[in-house]
Amino acid sequence: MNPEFIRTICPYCGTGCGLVLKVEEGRAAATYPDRENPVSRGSLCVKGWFAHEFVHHPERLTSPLLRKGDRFEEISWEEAIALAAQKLKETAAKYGPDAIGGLSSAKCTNEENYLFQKLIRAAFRTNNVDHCARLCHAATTVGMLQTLGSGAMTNSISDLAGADCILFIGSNAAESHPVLMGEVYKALDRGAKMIVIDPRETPVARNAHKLLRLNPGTDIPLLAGMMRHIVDKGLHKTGFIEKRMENFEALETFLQAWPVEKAAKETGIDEAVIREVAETYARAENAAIVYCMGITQHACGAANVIAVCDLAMLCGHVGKPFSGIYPLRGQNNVQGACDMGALPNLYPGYQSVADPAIREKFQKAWKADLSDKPGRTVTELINAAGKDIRALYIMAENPCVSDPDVNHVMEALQRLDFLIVQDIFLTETAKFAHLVLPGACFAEKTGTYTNTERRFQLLHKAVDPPGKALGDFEILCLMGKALGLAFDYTSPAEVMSEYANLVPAYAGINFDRLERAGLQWPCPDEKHPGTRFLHGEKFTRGLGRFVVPDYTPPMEKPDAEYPYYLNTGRVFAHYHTGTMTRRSPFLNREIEEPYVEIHPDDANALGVGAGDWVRVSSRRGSIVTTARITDRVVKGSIFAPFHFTEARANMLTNPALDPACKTPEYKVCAVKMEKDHEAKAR
Amino acid sequence: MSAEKGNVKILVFACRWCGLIGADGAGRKRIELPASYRVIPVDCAGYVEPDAVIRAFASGATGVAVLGCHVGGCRFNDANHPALKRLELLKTLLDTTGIGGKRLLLGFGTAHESHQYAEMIVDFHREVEGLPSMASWLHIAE
Amino acid sequence: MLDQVKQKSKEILEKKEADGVLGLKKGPWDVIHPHVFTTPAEVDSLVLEPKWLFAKMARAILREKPQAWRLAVVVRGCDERAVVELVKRNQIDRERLLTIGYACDGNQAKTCLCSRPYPRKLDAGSAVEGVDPLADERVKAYLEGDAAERMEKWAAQLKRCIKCYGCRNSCPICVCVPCKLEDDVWVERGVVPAEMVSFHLIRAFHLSDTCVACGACQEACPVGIPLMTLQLSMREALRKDYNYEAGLDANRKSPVLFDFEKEPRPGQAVPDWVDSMGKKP
Amino acid sequence: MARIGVILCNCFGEIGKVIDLHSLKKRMENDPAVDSVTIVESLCLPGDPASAHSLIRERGIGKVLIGACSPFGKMEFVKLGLAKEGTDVRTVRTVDLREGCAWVHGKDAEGATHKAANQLDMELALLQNMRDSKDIDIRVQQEALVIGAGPAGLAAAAGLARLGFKTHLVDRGSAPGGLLNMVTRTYPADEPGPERIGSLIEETGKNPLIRFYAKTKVSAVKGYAGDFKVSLAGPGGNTALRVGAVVLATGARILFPQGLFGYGKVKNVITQMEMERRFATGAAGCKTAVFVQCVGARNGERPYCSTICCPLSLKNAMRVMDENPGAKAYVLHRDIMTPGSVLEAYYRKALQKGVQFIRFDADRPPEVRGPDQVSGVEVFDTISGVSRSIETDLLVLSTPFVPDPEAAALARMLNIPVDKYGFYAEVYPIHPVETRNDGIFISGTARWPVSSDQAIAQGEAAAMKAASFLGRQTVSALTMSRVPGGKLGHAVADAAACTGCGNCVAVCPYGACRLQRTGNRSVSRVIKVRCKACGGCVSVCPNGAMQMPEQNYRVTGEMIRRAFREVR
Repeated sequence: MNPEFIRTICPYCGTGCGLVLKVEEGRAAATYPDRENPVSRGSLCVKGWFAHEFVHHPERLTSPLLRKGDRFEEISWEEAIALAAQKLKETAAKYGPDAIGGLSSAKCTNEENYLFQKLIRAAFRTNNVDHCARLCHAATTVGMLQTLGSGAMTNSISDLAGADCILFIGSNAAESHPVLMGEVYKALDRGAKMIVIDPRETPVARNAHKLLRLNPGTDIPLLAGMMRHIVDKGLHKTGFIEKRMENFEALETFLQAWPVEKAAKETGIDEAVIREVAETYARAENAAIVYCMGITQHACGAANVIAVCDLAMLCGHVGKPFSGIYPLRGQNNVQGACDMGALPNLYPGYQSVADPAIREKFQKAWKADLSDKPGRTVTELINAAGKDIRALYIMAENPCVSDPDVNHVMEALQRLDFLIVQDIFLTETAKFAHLVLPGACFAEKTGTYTNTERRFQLLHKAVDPPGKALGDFEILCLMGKALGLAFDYTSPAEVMSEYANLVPAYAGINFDRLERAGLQWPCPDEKHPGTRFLHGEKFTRGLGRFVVPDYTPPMEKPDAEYPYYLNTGRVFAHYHTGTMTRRSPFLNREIEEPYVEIHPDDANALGVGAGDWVRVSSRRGSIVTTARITDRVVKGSIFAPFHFTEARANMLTNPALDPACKTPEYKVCAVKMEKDHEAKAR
Repeated sequence: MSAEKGNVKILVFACRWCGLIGADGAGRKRIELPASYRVIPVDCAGYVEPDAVIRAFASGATGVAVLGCHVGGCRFNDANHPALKRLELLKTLLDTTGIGGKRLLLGFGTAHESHQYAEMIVDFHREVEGLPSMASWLHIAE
Repeated sequence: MLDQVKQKSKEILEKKEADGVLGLKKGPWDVIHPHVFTTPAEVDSLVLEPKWLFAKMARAILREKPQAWRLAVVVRGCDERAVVELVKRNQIDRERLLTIGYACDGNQAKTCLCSRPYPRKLDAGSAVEGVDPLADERVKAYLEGDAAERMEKWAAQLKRCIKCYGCRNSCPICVCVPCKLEDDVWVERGVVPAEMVSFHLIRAFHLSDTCVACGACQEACPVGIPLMTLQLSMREALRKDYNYEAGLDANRKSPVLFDFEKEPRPGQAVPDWVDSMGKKP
Repeated sequence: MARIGVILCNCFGEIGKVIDLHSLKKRMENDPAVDSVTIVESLCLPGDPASAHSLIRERGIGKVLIGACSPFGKMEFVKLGLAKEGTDVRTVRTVDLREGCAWVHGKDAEGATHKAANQLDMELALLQNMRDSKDIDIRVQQEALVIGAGPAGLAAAAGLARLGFKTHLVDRGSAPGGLLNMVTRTYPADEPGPERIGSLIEETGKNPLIRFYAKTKVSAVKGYAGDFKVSLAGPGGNTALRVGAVVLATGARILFPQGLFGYGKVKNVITQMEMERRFATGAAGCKTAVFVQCVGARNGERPYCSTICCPLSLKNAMRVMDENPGAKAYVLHRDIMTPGSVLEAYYRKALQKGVQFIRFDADRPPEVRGPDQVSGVEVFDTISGVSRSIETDLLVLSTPFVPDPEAAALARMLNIPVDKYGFYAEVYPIHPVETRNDGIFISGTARWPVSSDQAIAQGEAAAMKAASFLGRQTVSALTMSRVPGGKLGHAVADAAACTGCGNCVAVCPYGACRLQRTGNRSVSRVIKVRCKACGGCVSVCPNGAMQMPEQNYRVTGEMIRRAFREVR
């Protein structure tokens, strides 16, 4: 049996790099970069290079598991599906449809997400379906919908290479979207200016021309200050604003409240620097803003996004190539999951559930009666668990590590009548499930992912799921049928053609067209080549709208008891909850132990040396982890990666929500820290 | 650009058949030397792998000296010839990157004379002092 | 040229000279990926572009197979040289591997800055003159000029490293398991950019006498660090000092592994002594 | 892991006056690896080692780190002392705080203290990470092989047999004796050549421990000191032997002066060997004999002196005069080389006898008068400064020893080096009959042109060296070293990590690394007995699969990291 080489897409970040999996004797034996993938063009980051390592991990789930007391026992698929259906039906019957909730997954394919939300909506007549986008880019969706009319990245990754000024705000792409940085450096080599706004000196910052280390959570003051200066200097693109924008006056009045001096005071950044940066951005012919969790994961996340959009539109850096706004999607298919309507208030293609006409359309297509009431978000579902929410169906998500204040999450999940978790490993979350369904990983399924630049890309099944495990597509079909829906799809392609018909923007997309290079939506018809950048002729919402961002400082500020700022984020070798990367020997060797970055001064004050164990605690919980002494963090604040289940940074984080988008404030909370002497003995 | 002055850290790999004897002799003669160098005794210069030299630079050394026997005078039948060739090649790499082959001193044969040893250390110290700082390569060291 | 390659491959399979031919396959929807062709009929779907290096892949395949199993590989110049280097290092049994060599065209040579865009054993296409990488401006920028500036220039480039290990993984000659770059004795773990001195210099130096200048490292680098340039000066030095070039002759081992008697410098007698200080004792 | 005890020697202030030992003590006591730090006034006075030892024993310290003077100072002595007391000195490491630090940084106390701290730190790292090489004992085959049955070979064989070792004596000729068989009489004793070694031949023939293989060649030698696997190819077919040591006495050839001084063209221009044959078959039969020295020797190609030609010419010149009175003998030389009392006397004897010596210059060699039959020579006498013309009917050319054509092949087979002329090279001037490859000894003209009596002496010497090795019955690999105090250890290849690239095989000067094929991959293996612990293989191993346990890469890495660590 000779090895086979299967082209597919990387399961990690939103960049959507192409992989070639080497399959030997039915096992994924090696990964090579795909030279023909338009996004990665033959490069990968370390995670991608070793993407095959976790696929055949001995801890993969191989059979449905039913909780018996405090342990699980294997059951057949028939039993499992029957039980799941029955329990869900019972619950719905007993407590009403809105007692059912579903968490879809940004790790699953578009088709699976579509089926999942359809299943929840059609089978139970509830909109209680959401997914982890809530925890990252919901702010983007909300913010950009108001201003531009579409919650997606405006341009293509390759456009970065042509920008003359690239502004990074709260994005550490060099670690979380590494391959994409290639395009940025191409721009730099062309002489572009790179400005990074981040409290922490991230690897991205290292290569920047300017680093603005602002006080945590003061993005809006900074952006406002910049805009004020731009307007004062008259650097804003009046023509563009008149022709394409509305509500400029509101912004102007808002800016009156933010003289640069005030901004400087609030952010702790030099006036001159703010002015300089503002001018660099405004004067650049093409300028791009790249932002990420540093913007969205705040109590005023949506407002932050709005401020970013305002700045871009003010300078007319939207709706043309080589510029625009780049919300970098964290998950390989978080864009897709949103597109597919795994959101409580939107159907596939961002069509509002509240709009009767649209609901009508879907009711006809799905031959089901649908609810017009927007459902609950991830955080709300969790909070209501065991109260209004009695049964939860979680597909490939791990809130017990990824959600803020995980202690609270774990209590909540225990309160549920029935919890179904569908995953590839027995995750921290699955441990609380009543029923565990073994799903399939990226190498074991066919379908499409949509990367951060709206590009549908095909993945191909390379190996079979382990043991009795099934592809999530198959599982959802079984569930659907069991719940009396007409889920007799024979292939994901069928599903795609179904939603392509329901969403004009995807009308022209089908599997055959995707094979080689994928397609960027909108793609309204078979002939359409896909869309490189949005808002070209007109904004998706017609006129672009200046919205006033209302600034709310961080909910939790350091005080005498909890004197340090905590900032969480990713590291290059690990991914999110570590379900996959911590089980990849190579990646785990790179970083084996949880750690926090501490400023040398703080370390000295605490008598902590490099590698020592420290206990970090917030009002919500405490973790024991090792210390890295580095001036990458500013004095008085510490940074903790959140991948490590043995020291979950999210034990500490603040579940305070952004009222608009319900995104928690991961990026800022107050903690205290002491040297842990017992731990040292371990 | 700042120079290495005041930041001279020389790591000496000394073959115990010559370099180390030279060091001993220098001591007996009470020759005053800059305290900027540390010595790692090895059984033969052939033992010194280029990776170790690189590691030394990565760990903050600003100069590395490898002191071995005369070519032809090796205790281990010319085990030091290939080492010499490899280290010469490493100099090329150091020059390419701009770090500078000058930071790597290959003292083959002269070191067992205590005066030459002393002279070598002093000259090398001066040499390194003059070089531009390679701090920009070391910012990661924590 | 493609036809010649196909022809040759078919012959090999028909004559049972090898049990498989490793090359690129153009599948449905023009999807291109590596493939082991086992039947002459299959060979029709063989293509040559884009540039893939198969040397290491071939090694892996041969390791999995029984001794009797033979493989033919479609190689361009650099790939053939890589195979030769692997043979030298006992990674591939020469008698178990055939090569089907084809020449790259001028453009390919230019993009790769390749001095020998053709294999020694040429089965298809006609060899074109190579280009001298050292004459290229992009290369000169990193090899010439004031040392201090150059140091900063390189630092600026290496600072971009995201430690993807792509340079190592894609290198057709790096085969060590475990690898020193993964060992915290040599390279600090868990930091990006990768520790600049140790990671990059150790990697570069390990290839000093084996690099075949295929450019795979550079192509695989997501952030576009000119990694191949790092090797060129050492290759040149070996050529000047020992008239040695990696990948040309499977029977000549690297000169830096031998003492002066066994591998003297051309035109230079064995030195009686070497004095780094330029003064005789 | 056993904790480490530190002893800092103040050397009566020699160290303490520069280095702040007490701050060092305080620092090191914080190190979790350190058990205790003791400052002593001295370590090298009588009784010091004993007290140091008792200190070590009391605290049950596993390893000891001593900061004192340099290893070339008193440290070896101190170690010996500790060893005598019963300390395992392999776990004792020393740091040179006096010669290497206090005495060279006398004006920079702070710097010296910092350096001392780092150096101690580094050595600590070594102690913490060092591993012991597993030593192995090998049974030494109690037999020896002597190749070549000339004077040297015979002497060696006889010597070994006398000490009771079974000895295999191999010669490609049909009878023992080597070159001497061609020499009618030897100098200075003036006795028939074969007689010279007659006794040896007789002895070797008689001794049952010696087996002589005539017309036999060595076709292969494998294995290592103490256990060589030898195969011989002779008329009786192949023989396989296992011997503990090999003595090389393969001798040399005499240069054949084709084209020099009309040799081969002009009649009666002959070599010394042909002269000997004439004597053997009767008489030289000449009225005059002219001997030309240094023919093809002491020139660019063969700069060396062959040492035997001068005495040889003296002998033959006198024989010519003896056998017919009135005959004349001339020796045309560049310098007469007759070192030692005996040969010098021999020279004077020749002078008295009337042998005429004419010194010529290398740039103006004598010219032969021909054309087809030699009638005389023209020579410029550099002493009198006049050209002389000598009537003669015989011209004898003294040509030097040159290496045997088969020597090179044998050298490769035995993995021993040859010098730039092709003679076997000794390992080190102070070990004249030993070679790079342990267990292989060289003697006689194979290693250098010598006269038969010197050859015999060397044969004896080689025999004694071989015997002293064989006599050990079993040897431990760690002692297989000429380095005082044994060797560091031996390299070990981690079979799991080794990629089989063969770099180590290429660099090893002792042929100690071998590639072993297992399935589809080959792996390096170290022959411990051959390894001399130079570390060459370690430094070329691409992924650290080859290690020297005593100073493995973790040690090196840690030492480097600690070399410049800030002292807090």
